[in-house]
Amino acid sequence: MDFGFTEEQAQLQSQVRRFVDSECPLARVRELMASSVPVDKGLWEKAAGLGWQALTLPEEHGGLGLAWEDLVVIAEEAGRGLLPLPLVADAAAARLLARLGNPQQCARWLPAIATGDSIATIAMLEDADVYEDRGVSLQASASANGSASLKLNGAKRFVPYAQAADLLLVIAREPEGVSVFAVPADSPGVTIIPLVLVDATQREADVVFNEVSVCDDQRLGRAGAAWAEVARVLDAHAVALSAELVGAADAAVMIATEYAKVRKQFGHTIGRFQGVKHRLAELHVGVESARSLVYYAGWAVDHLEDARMHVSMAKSFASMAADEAGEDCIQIHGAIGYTWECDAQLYYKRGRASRNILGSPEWHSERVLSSQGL
Amino acid sequence: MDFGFTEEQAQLQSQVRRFVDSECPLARVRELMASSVPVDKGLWEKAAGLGWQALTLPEEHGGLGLAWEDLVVIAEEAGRGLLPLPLVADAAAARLLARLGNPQQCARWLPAIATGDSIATIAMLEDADVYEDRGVSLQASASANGSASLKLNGAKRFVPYAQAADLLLVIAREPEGVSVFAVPADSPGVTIIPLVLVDATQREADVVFNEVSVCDDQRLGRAGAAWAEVARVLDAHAVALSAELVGAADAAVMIATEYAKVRKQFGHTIGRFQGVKHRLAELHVGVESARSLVYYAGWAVDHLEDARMHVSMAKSFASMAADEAGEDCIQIHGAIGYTWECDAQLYYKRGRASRNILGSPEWHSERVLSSQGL
Amino acid sequence: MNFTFSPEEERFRSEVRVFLAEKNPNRGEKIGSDIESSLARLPQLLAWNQALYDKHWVGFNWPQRYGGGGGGLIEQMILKEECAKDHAPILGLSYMGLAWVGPGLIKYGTEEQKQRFIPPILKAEEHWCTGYSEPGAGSDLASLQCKAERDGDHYVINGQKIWTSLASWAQWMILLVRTDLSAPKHLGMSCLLVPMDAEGMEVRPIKVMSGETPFAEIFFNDVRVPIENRLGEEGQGWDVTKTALANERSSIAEVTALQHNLEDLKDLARRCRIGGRAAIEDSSVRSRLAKLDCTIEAMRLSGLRFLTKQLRGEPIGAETSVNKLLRAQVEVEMGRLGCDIEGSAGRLLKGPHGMDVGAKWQKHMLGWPTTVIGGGTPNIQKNVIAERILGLPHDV
Amino acid sequence: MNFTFSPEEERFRSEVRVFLAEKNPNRGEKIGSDIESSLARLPQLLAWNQALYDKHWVGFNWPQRYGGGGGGLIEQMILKEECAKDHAPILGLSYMGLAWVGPGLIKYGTEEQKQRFIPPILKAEEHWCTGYSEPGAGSDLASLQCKAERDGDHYVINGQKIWTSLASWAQWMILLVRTDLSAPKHLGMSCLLVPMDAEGMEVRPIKVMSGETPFAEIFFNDVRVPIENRLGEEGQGWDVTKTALANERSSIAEVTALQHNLEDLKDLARRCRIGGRAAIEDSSVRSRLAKLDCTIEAMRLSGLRFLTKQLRGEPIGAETSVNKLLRAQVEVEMGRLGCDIEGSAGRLLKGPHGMDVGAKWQKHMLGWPTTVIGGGTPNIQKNVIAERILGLPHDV
Repeated sequence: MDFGFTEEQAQLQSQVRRFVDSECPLARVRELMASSVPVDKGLWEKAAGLGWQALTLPEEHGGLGLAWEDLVVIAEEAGRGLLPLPLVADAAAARLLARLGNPQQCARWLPAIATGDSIATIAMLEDADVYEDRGVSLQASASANGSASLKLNGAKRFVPYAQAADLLLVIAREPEGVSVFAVPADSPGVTIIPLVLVDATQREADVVFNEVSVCDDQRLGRAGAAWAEVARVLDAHAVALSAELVGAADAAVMIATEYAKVRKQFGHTIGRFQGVKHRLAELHVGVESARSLVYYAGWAVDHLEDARMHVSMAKSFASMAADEAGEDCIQIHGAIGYTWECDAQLYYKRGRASRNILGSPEWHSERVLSSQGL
Repeated sequence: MDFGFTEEQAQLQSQVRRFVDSECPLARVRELMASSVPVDKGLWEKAAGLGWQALTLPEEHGGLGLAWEDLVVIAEEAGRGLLPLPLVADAAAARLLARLGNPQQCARWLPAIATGDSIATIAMLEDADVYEDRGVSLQASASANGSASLKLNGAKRFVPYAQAADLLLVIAREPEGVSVFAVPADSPGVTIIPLVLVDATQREADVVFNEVSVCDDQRLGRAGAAWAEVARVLDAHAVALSAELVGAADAAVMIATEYAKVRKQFGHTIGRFQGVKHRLAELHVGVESARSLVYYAGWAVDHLEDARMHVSMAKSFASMAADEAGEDCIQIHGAIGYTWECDAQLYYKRGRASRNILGSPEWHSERVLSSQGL
Repeated sequence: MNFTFSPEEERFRSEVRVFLAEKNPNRGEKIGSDIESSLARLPQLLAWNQALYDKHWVGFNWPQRYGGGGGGLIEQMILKEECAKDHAPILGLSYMGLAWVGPGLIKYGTEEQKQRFIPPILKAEEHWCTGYSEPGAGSDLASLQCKAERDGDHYVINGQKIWTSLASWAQWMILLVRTDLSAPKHLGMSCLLVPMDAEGMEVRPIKVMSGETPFAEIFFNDVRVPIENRLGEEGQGWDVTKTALANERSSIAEVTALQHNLEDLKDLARRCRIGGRAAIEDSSVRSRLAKLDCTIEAMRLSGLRFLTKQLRGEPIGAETSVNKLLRAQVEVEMGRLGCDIEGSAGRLLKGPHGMDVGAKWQKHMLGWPTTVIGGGTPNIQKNVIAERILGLPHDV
Repeated sequence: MNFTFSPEEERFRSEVRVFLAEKNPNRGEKIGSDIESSLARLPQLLAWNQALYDKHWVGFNWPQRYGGGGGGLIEQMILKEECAKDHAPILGLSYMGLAWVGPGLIKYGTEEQKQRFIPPILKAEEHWCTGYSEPGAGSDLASLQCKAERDGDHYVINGQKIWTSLASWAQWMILLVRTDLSAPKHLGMSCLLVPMDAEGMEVRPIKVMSGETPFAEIFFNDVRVPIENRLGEEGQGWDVTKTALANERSSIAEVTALQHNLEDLKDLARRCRIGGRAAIEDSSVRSRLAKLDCTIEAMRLSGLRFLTKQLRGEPIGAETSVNKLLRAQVEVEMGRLGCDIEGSAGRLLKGPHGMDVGAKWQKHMLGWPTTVIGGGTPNIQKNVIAERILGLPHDV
């Protein structure tokens, strides 16, 4: 029994912190927010140079074979720095590929993902806006002309970093059930529509599929048999996203705390007033609780048969912690917190925007009970 | 447009305050809590001497013909003093009788209620524990022996002050629908089982009806046609109960405030710490908001065709205000607030116990929307 | 208690309704309340102001001799309520002049100042901004540092102000400065009326998180204004400013605006889906809507209680902080709930899904601090309630 | 991270389970945690203590030479967890002696004191109570007034203590008194070990809102104890007391107790009906249960993180306040939710309906202050977190 970072994890954490501080401090994040390029190539390559994209990928395909809890370490620090890179979405897609794909499919994509040369993402959400089996209606159906290929028709919404992706893992419906197809982003018939988000440190796009041809060997696993694994990977994705939220929430509390130590009002630093300090204490409790749940869920997705309850506990608490910390970070700053120049607002937007990604706190809270049979 | 007390209402308020201060301060309330007598006869007669039981009753039956909003004035002050008298339950029963009863029925009971010689109460709640039509299953059915009388069979739960009542207005189900019967509490077959409540400043009893004979002329109004009026009177009852809760909540805030002004810790009165003062400010906001809603709802039950939304707003906010004020009154006192001697705990119990009487805050909150067709 | 109106009052209400049917420029396309929308439809707004002015409804309760309406509180409430119900723009175009400058002019102005400044406010010929907050003195105005020194028959102003709204639109600023450095905090301050084109003034817009620039910083570098431009006596600046605070616009219209937003939220919840069901059937949405509903209704009714006190000639003071605190909670929650109801689309600043559902709530989610922090932070309001209503001691 | 246990640890767990299957007196009818229940089943509890003592499991990590177990942290956690899972009574009968007195004795006691006092605690032959709080010094122990003056080879104690648990059961009290009136607050205090039958001591029970008397006030009127009964040096009382605070019982068992209560709540929600439906289907009940579930699991996991730090030899300090604050919220909410689930029956102290559903939650609803206020009020915990973890300044 040891519930703390290993020495390697502690080193990884320091490495990410140093990277964020030197390569992408918030001033640089602000530049990238304004950029039309969805992912800064230089930054992405530097991350790849440190092995982050390879982290959780299997060793036989160029990965480092580490655990999801190690990605959680990176994600927390990335969230703390609002690092505008698709590390989490890319790792989730690679996980899905590694778990469902055959050796040829893995060999085709995973090495390039591990080096950062290719970016992958899962295209799951549709108009129904639910991360459940019933939310999948994009059709994979036999071609009208009777050829061996299938046609994808439909639209995916809010696909993380689709505008930067080389590979889309498209969750589609076949007569047999839900399948996953590995679709290059530049396939004919694929239209990617970047979205303008409240939180400009992240990117999402709608992806429209219009008679997109896919062959049988682009399907990961058996036809219609993918949902269970998709759901498990979405859970792993949700945990890593929760880690980003914990990092962001912690940063927001730190920013507000430091401000409260220097800002004076009525002759005293505002951090002396219980109205401010107790709120910060409550936020800290929220962050620490979410952190415990997230670390454990990060371990659980690799070690437990059914990690749903732990994932949902982590995501609901992390979402709420980040949302509250962001808002209160502005409130504690007062008017200055609301200006463009102040970093408080960046964290507010992150917390607000990520709250409902991969399931709202209410959805996850409900799943905490339903996954226990209640 | 005038949303304040009339001069008469202000005088009534002062009168109740003086009465509470001189006739039944909290020390006396504590004695009465421990008494086996459910209602102190002397106190009840003094209240009758001031006309409180007659307040909202029709003038032709010995009442003062005042409005329900005037009872709200009394109820708020009674709640503030935790006055252990069935003023509200009695007035609600009289209102039901006056609205549904024929002149003979009114003449039989209302004058005695007005003078305080008789106490009436509505027996509504059953095991289903809902204040809705479907919650009524106590049967009024034809006698097996073919006589003209009906038989009541079933049980009513948590009937306010049933152990002190002379008259029970029993909400019963007939084949035609819901009816109300005026049943003397000493009728054969009526068994009254007093309950041991968390809040000993109030009394409730279960009432079991075993082959209780009632005649046609004990039915108020037409057979099966009573529910709409019963629901309206329960609403009026809920408003007056809410007024009691506002008074109790306000008293709890005042007690905590006064304590915060004198209690010292770490060299300062605790009322100087924002942790205490902001909490008190928030409680005050809750009380004032509930008060506005309650006063208006008190007016609305006499003046609007459909006052449900206003009643539910009042009850849900008043319940929450009293519940929170009671709990925080203890928290602000610290350990001393939890001792038997401290009045804080009396208000905590009142708030907790009355929260779910005549509908929980959640039930009323839901009705705020459903009464708007949402 | 009495929630009915007299026949005269009902007649006045009818008159307002007839007027609105004819003159309300929002009868067609609604004019947004932000500056950009206002500027885009300036001719309509000027016509609206003129129509109101002709009825003496701008400055409804101001003295008639300067062009005000000389009206009573109930009629004013009816006017504001009807305007808000009809989604009309606010009552007059020179917003800061009406809300912040006029009341001070009426109470403390010289006859010349009144004649010079009040009519152009009512006719929307001159616009005002305010110079109160400073970087080191937000909620704590008493500690402000911007100073004005006498030099002959002029004041020479040096220092900085911040959070000034409408600065680029205004011709005049009402400025609170320190004129006596030796006096205790609340004394030693004076109010000056400063033309925005005075030499030595620099206006720098402040960009906020929505990307808009609703505020400015103002820098004063040896700005000279004649002593006739002082409003009130020297050292009386704090009292003059408090007059404006006490004359804040009635909360009735504010509550009606909140009610409109709540209606829009309910409508949104009927149209959007959460987890495959109409959002209005989602239990979390329902309980949040019901709480907003109760809170806004409580604010409306508390507002009527305060108005009744005013009508009866009783003083009203800190109790209005109750509604201010609730308004802060409601403003924050509405933006949050709107975006939550929209689900994933709630995180779109604009775009395909956003179009669909309005982008109104995203704006709200990014705009609440203007209202919530602008009127004194919630912590300040709690202190006001604790100290001035409950009688608790000061913090330290 | 690693949530598995070594084979040795798993063997120890099996040993504990075998032991519990045989010795846990709660295997049949459960013994309530209140004093009345404990007294009613004293023989069983004494047997339980004896069985534990024979295994060296009372004072699990205390030195073996005084009868303790000399065990490690993980085994201790396993032991406590298994006991809690099996609903066993706490690990030893002389509760205050184990939690508050022993740790101080081990660190500051003389050899004579250790030999005299530790074995009877472990064998449950002597019981202790504590004399810390005073009427004017609850959370603020540094300002206490109860004093002990030297008179030859004795201390003479005068003053008052309050909130003493188990006073009528105890033979001994550990008492924090002021021995130097001229020293600064935290200095000048000493710890004395006082026999409860000392002349001049008066114990007055305190009745609380549930009607029970779990506490007492203690009055000292020229109570004399020999100087050998001082624990630690004169003036070292504050340090001695802090040792006990730092040795508060591990939170693992507490969390397991909360989990038991949560299971009971879920079960209650399956059995009760709200508005005609099973309470477990009520959306408000569901969201409250889920929040409790997440919070308790977070506490469990945070507890494991703290334990890991201890295992690694890292200092743990204020971070345990995080769980204390959460526990306060959970304790209050559980009583509230239980009674709310019961609907009208939730307001029955006892009686026909109460029997049905347990009356457990009413007791909880009336009993939370013991836990919530006893361990330092939530406001104090927030100050600890803000100041000692976040580094924010003191209040004033």
